[in-house]
Amino acid sequence: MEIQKLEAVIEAVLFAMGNSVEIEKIAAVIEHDIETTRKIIHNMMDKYNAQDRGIRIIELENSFQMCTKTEMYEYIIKIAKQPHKHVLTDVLLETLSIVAYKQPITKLEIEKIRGVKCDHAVNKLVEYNLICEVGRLDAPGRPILFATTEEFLRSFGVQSVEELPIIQQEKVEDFKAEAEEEIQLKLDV
Amino acid sequence: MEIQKLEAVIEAVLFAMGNSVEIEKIAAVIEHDIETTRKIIHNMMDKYNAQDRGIRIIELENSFQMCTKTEMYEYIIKIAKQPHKHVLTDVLLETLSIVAYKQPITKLEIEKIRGVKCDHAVNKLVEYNLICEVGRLDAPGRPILFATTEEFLRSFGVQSVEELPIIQQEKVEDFKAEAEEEIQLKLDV
Amino acid sequence: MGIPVKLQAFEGPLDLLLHLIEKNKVNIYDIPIVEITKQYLEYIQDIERQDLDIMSEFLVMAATLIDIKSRMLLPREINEDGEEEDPRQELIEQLLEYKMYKYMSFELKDRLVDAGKSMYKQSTIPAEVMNYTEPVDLEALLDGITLTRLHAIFKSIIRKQSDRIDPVRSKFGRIEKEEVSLTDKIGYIEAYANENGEFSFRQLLERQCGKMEIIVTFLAVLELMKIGKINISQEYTFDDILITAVKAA
Repeated sequence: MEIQKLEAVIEAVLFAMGNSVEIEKIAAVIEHDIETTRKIIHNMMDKYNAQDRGIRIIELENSFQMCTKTEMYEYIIKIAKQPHKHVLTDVLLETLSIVAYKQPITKLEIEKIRGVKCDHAVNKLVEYNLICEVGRLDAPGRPILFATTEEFLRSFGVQSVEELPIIQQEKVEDFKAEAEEEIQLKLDV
Repeated sequence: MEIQKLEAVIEAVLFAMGNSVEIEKIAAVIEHDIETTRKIIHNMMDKYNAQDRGIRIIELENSFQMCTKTEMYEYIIKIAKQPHKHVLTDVLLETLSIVAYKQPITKLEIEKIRGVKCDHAVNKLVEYNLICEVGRLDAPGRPILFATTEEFLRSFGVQSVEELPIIQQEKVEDFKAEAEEEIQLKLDV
Repeated sequence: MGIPVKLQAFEGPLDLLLHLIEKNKVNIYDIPIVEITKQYLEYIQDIERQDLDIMSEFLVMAATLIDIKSRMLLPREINEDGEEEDPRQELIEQLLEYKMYKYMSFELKDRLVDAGKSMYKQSTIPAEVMNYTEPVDLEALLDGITLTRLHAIFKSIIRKQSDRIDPVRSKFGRIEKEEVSLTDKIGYIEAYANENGEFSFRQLLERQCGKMEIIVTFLAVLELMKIGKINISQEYTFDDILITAVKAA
């Protein structure tokens, strides 16, 4: 093997192993004696010193390991700590509006209205402190009741949930009648 | 920061993270816009092509990840354990290719193409993290829609689903010609 | 499970059909329906006592083939474009599509093997650093979301919910058991006939309430005639029917 190929193999091996690798093992892979192997690796270590490299090879007793350069620490922390973006998705908004207008409400009731599971959305809203548990329904299984929080009121600038624009029962009936009419019209065509 | 320093940071970040890293995050760390960041990484990818490098950077949708070059496999496997691989049966592969080319797709649509139930295959593929639920179809019963995952792209070595191999028109023509010939033979008998 | 088709590396109808086509060495554009149907049914007989699910799927395919076969015997249907419709077309298209995906799955398999040769590295960043999340900034989170918007969302959900109600099925009442039994009616007419000796069928019907009662009464009369308890006579067509009780000898 050419020297470049040998270096490539060593780089790949150190990368894939992650931990420290004994020089005997590396030597066996590239089919060279230990001294030659060590020389090749030392030469590689010099190359890694270049400005455009973020990783390096360190020597530990008779092993070698690949790791990042110490001066890269601040950047790595920066990327790892990048905030997971919080967004109110449509699903979250829908769930929130149901809780707001139907509170106190159980998960099951929310699911009945939305037609799909809502565990994730409810958990997220609790995490965001927009809704919270307010007790349990006196029904089989004693399901948890959810309601909006003070934080919610503050965020929307209302004093109490009574201030929320109300959907009257008649309004709901209207929607039903409307929907039925629309379908009837379609059937008539 | 100079360009060399930026490259070093990106190399360190990709190395330390191990997993795929979204371009937005990388851009935020090096404090450049996404387009510039992408250009820098693409340029780095060319450099990694060099003879003496054993690692490379791959692109997956909008993320980048560091891994070894495939031709290094035979050397690494001498000392590294074979990473656990799921066995993909023909049935799983067929189902997967239907999802890959028709995504997002419902179970029912897959069944229509394959002519048989596909629950087991779909569940397995979800378990292997090769496909996942991506929403629901706005149709009666609100059936779940499935699409391929990043793990799928990684496992099959493609950058994005747009990059999947396409069946060439000549191939289709070949199929036809072949069959026609067979019929001709039959007629001659 | 030992299902023969499973052993041959395929699982179901389209695979099976492909296999049969290959065996026959014919173009799928010219499926010899009769031959394939025959082989197909042989297959089904082989796996008769096996998995019911697979069985029923096979039957669907067999039924489709027979449907196509019988439609081939009828004059060709003409579609809107004035073209003759080949009943095989749908199946052929389905098969072609399937054949393509099957082919692509082999292409993908090669890539899988190739890409599997890349090795990845575990993250070396401590979990507590990775799991760090910034506290939620509610103001930013709720940016642009007003009460009016929330209200509008709720309204649309309620509307969607009522859309989900099936206007036809939701109006269906309960199915109730009709309380008219044939045995009871036979007993009733027999008693009526013995009491009156001779009476009009029309008068008998007028005493019944509801469609079901009338039908059961008619059935009871037929039954009584059959077992020889009554005789009937009618002078003209559409005239009233006269029922006479047969006096026990």
